[in-house]
Amino acid sequence: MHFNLSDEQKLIRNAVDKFIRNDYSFDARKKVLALENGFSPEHWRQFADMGWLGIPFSEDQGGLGGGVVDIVQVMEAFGTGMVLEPYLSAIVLAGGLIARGGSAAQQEALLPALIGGEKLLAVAYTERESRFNPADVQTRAEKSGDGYLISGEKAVVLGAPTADALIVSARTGGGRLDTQGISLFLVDSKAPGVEITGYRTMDGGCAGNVRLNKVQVGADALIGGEGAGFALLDEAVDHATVAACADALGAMQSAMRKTVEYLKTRKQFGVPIGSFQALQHRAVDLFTAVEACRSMVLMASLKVTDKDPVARRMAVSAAKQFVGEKARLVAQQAVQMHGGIGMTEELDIGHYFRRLTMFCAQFGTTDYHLKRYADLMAAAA
Amino acid sequence: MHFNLSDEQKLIRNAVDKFIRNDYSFDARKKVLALENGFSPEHWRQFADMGWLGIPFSEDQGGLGGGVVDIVQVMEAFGTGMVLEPYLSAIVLAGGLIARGGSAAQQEALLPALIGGEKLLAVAYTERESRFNPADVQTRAEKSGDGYLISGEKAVVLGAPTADALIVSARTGGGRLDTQGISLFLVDSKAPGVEITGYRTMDGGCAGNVRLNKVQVGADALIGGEGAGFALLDEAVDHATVAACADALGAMQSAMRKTVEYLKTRKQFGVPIGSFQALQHRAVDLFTAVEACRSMVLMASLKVTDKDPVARRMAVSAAKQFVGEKARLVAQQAVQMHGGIGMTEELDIGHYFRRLTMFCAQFGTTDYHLKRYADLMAAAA
Amino acid sequence: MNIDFSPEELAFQQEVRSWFAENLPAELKRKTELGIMLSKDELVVWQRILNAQGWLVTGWPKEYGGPDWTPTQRYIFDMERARANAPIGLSMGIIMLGPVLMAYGTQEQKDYYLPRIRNCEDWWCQGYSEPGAGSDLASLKTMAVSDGDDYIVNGSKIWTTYGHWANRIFCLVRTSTEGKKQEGISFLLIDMDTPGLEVRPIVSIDGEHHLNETFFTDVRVPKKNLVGKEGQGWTVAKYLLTHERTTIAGVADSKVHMANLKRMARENGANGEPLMNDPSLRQKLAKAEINLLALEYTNLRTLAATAAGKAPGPESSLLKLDGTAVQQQLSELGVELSGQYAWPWKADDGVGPDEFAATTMRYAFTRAATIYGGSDEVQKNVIAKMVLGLNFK
Amino acid sequence: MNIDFSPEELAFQQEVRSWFAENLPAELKRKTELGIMLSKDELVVWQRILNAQGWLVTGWPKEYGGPDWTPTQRYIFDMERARANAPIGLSMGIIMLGPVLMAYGTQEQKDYYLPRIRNCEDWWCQGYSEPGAGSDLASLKTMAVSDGDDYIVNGSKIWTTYGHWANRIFCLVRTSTEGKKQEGISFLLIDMDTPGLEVRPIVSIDGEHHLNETFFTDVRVPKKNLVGKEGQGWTVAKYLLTHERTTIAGVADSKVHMANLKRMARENGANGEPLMNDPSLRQKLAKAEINLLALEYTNLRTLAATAAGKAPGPESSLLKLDGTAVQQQLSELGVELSGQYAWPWKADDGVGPDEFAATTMRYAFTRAATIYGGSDEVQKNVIAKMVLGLNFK
Repeated sequence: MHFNLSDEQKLIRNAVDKFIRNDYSFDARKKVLALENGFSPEHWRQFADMGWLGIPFSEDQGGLGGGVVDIVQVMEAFGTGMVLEPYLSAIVLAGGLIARGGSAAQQEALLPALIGGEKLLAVAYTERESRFNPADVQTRAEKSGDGYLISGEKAVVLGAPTADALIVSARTGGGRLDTQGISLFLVDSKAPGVEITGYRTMDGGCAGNVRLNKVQVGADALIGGEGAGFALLDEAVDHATVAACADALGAMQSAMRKTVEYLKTRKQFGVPIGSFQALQHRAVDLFTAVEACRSMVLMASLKVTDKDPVARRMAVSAAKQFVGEKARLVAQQAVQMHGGIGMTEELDIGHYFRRLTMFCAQFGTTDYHLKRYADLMAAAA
Repeated sequence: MHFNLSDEQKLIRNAVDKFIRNDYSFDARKKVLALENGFSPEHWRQFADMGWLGIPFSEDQGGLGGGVVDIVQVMEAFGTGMVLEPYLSAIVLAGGLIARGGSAAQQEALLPALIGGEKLLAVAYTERESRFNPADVQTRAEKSGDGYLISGEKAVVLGAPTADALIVSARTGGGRLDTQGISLFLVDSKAPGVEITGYRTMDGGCAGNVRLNKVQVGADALIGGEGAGFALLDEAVDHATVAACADALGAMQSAMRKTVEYLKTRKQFGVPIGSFQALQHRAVDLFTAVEACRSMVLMASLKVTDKDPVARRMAVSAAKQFVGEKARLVAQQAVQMHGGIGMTEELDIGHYFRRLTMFCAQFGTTDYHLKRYADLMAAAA
Repeated sequence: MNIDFSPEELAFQQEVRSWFAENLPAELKRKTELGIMLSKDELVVWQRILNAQGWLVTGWPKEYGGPDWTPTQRYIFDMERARANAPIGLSMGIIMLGPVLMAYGTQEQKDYYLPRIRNCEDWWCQGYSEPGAGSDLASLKTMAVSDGDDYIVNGSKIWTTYGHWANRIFCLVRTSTEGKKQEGISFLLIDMDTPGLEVRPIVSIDGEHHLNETFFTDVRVPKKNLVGKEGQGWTVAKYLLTHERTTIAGVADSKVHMANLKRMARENGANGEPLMNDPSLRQKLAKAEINLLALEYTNLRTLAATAAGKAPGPESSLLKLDGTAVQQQLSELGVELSGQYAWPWKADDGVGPDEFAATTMRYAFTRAATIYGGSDEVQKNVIAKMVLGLNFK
Repeated sequence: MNIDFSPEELAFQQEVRSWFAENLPAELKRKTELGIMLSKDELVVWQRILNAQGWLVTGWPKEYGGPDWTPTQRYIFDMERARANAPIGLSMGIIMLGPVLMAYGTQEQKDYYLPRIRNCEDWWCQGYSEPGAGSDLASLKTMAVSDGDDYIVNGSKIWTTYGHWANRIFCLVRTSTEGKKQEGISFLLIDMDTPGLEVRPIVSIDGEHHLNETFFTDVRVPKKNLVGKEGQGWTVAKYLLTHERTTIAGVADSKVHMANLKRMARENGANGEPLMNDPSLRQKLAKAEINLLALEYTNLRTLAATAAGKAPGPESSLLKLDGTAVQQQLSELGVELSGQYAWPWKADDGVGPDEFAATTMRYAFTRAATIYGGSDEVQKNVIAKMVLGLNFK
């Protein structure tokens, strides 16, 4: 048993840390925020050049052959800098799904461009009233000639406005909540019948609503078997959830450290406010929260690859529940301890607050994952 | 709108406060604790002499004609002294049930002796797996001649060991959880087939398990209509719950005050520990908790007499949920802030802790009442 | 004890309720219900409607144009105002400056300013906080130096709420650096268009422009704009804190917020069922409603004491602590209910259900409730020392 | 990164598991599982069984009769011990005094006392705290005055856990009142049957006798019973605090407690259904299990660092804070699950389901977890100052 990073993992982490330090300061990030969709093509090219876009993909697929631990390193560092570019949605979620479940032809067609930074993907699986349950699918795909006609609406799809193609979940069978009968399709964002309404998200990124009106796709657009998309999708979302937890860990760590620094420098009533015991103890609460989250991200990164889907789901839900709860605590208290200045857009603390608030509602709220864990725990008895 | 006590209410409150001060000091209480069942016949006679046992009963019934507000005053004062005698179970719960639902003959037969302190009653409604739901009744009463034969088991009946007679809930119809088909019977504790196993409770009082083996009662033992006992029982338990909340309020107030005093006198590192801001703020949390509970007891005492059972239940559950949650906080933090000495039987703080812990599981836990309130709230929409 | 309103009070309640039903513009109602920020123009229009009815300056005595209501009537009015989804108004002039002028202002100041506040000719903002001061208000540094009939003011103020809408600002300034720091403070009225006064926006965590920083560079202010005596500013400012505050808990608005959240939970679904059918969500809503009920009764206790003429005690600290806790809990629930619709930021209508559109912004902005107006920490210090006697030197 | 144990470690785990299955007396297992207090005799019998196997003093090096395990082996052993529902032992001699003697004792002290601890001939208790001192340990007042070859000890100690079972006590006493208060403290071994030493019981909040107050009236102690030098007592006592502590979080026992709670929820019903079917109760259990999982991984991180030879950092404060929080959460859940069976106090068997019999006592006693051994408040002070650098003078 050991929890040390390999030399390669350390190299990647150091490189991303350096990027954040040199190219993604709070002021530099403001410029990205001002760009359309909060996306900087230069940064994305840089990520490609550094090989970061290839981390989750095997060397056969043209990637670096990294594992979850490598992705977690990148995401944690991205979290410290609140990176806006869609690494999570395009590389981890969509890319990971293709890497694990795409056909050889699909991988060949998509992955080099993804890894090279030339194309972006997004996964369109949530619907207006599906909340966070990937099995709740009302979008339908009907057989049509050799292929399918897809109709329906997807809501709040992360990274949709910048995606060249979407992975869309649609029913080829089964009832609204059945896990069986869900199929995944690759859909070109510019295909006739696809309409994307984009908007910015509270953390500065982008998302969109996707309307599909009789969108024709070929048989080769099907990812995985017909009606067997749920397992793939569920696994992909679980992997993305772990990555999101790592991102949150980085953001929490930064918010906590900056708050402790502020306590040391800000003076009121003639003394540093960090000399007030009530604030000291609250700072300790944040510190212990961050350390415990580090443990949970470690746990989830080791267990998300478990072959038993129940073990995987429980580990991921445990992590998301726990990190979500602590993220809210850290976000709220970082603002509270900064006082007025923490309430402004001028300081990074408010941005960490929004990043962490967004995280809490990503891939399932804290309560969603508590329920998911509890139900699996009771069934596993 | 005003929340002032009437002159009579003030007189009663002052008298009970005086009794606690003079006759129920912590040392005096220890002597009662050492008595069988934690019951002092002298105290009970004193309560009768002072008229306190007659408060909830109308003047027609031989009582003082007091209302909920009067009972709340007595109970709150009793809570400050952690009175052990079974006022709650015998007078408020059992007596209140007879006063509201007993026939004229039953009232005549029971109330004078109850008010005079010569007889004690208890309500046996909980069963081994009924938890806190008074509708969950498996004890059965079968017609037999003019009367009934009752068989079953009642669990953890408050005040059973000291009761001369029991009010027993039993099914004369309906399924296990039906509110219809529950009847209430008056059963002599010494009747053939009644077996009571008594024990002490964590707050120093007493309770018992009651086994009923073909206990024969006459038709005149039925309280209220056959099969219509639930409404009476539910109302009686709601009234007792409000009284228990008042008791808890008194106990919390005392625990909080004693803790604040301790913070002022106990020195560590050369200063009073009350000069540490973390403890100051926690003391404020206890203070605001007690004030908010005072509001909730006020609210419930005004609404428990609402003719609409839904409004009554919601008010009572809101109060029990809220006061239960704060009682746990105050109990735990009073011990924590006292440190080691708070963990001993020597100091009253540990006894307040147990009183409040007992309260949390009385007439339904905090979670039970949250669920009860939430379900009524959703249905009321 | 008696929780009921008198027949007269019930008739008053009915009158107010009917009036709001007839006079509140639909668009204002919609925006208030959804938690969407109003423009200054919208507020001014609305406040003039209220004023025409004589119901704008509800806390003012009759001689200054107030309706001369009892505390209970004011409470009922506030409940009905919130129940109607009518805006609360951002009335620094009405709530803050008006009572100060009545107590400390010269006759000339009262005659000039009070009607202008009532008629919404003036929009006042407050200049108390400074960048370096925070909760330690008395350490303020903005200087007013005497120069003949004027003061020359230099310094800066922060958190000037809606300062960009205001034409006047009331300020605490330092007129002396001698003695205790509280003693050198004066209360000064300043026109926002005076040369040397500059307002710079501060964008808040909800992405909106509510706040400002206000800079004073050799701003010349006539001495007749002093309220109270020179050096009396701290007393004047503190007067408001001990002033009766039966609405500081925000019960009226929280009750409406709660009702809106329950409606959201009934009218929106997840996985084929109304959100309200989810036991944990239902219990979270129930818990918030129970907390709010406790707050309401604490508020009623304070109101009853005030109506009986008792001097206000530490209740305002307690009501502020518990009241803001409820506001934050409700705003969190709004985000919870919004599900994935919590992500879109200031997105146009139609992205998702309308009632989710502003929940996240409201959540973010409500974090300020425990910071401004005396932070949680300051309130707890006050109660620890003043009420519990945990005061050691 | 690698979470797996090595094949050798797995074999060791299997060996330990089998041994417990074969050697733990059934009655001890039952009582431990139900949380019922054991007698001294029961513990001594059990510790002698462990010692015969060479597994009692697991943290001691080989030369003193320990098994010479790696930190990972000790961790595995502790997990298996708890999993088997074997008592943890109340081993002040084994965990506290043994390591102190090895580091600071004379050869004579080591030769005499260490075997007696191992063989359970001596039962040691600890005399640190005093009535007036509490968390401010260094302000202790019990005096040891030199008198020829002896000290004469006067004073009193409080919270002497199982002092009524002990035949010896190790004490911190004041041998000088000069200089810094830490500098006048010495570490002394005292026989409990020395004339002038008296033990008085303190009954705890759970109604049991675990604790005592110990009084010293002219108690004569030979100077050869001094451990370390005179005035070195504070250093000696602190040595234990920086000593490696991979089990301070109590993960092993909390995991077993958690498993027992889940079994309770499956095997007991309410209103015709298993308790586990209630969504909120199920989610409360889930939340506790998730918190415990976080604690376990923090513990594993510390273990991995210790196994890699890294010096222990602030982890022990963190592990103690989070570990005791989990213990308290679990003990609360025990009460919650017990329903109305939380009321009976020390009632005989058969009042309700056996597994509910001791839940309330356990809850009450577990409140001590955040008080003894450095209270929560002290741990937070330590982390604030030592780790976060919030240290101002």
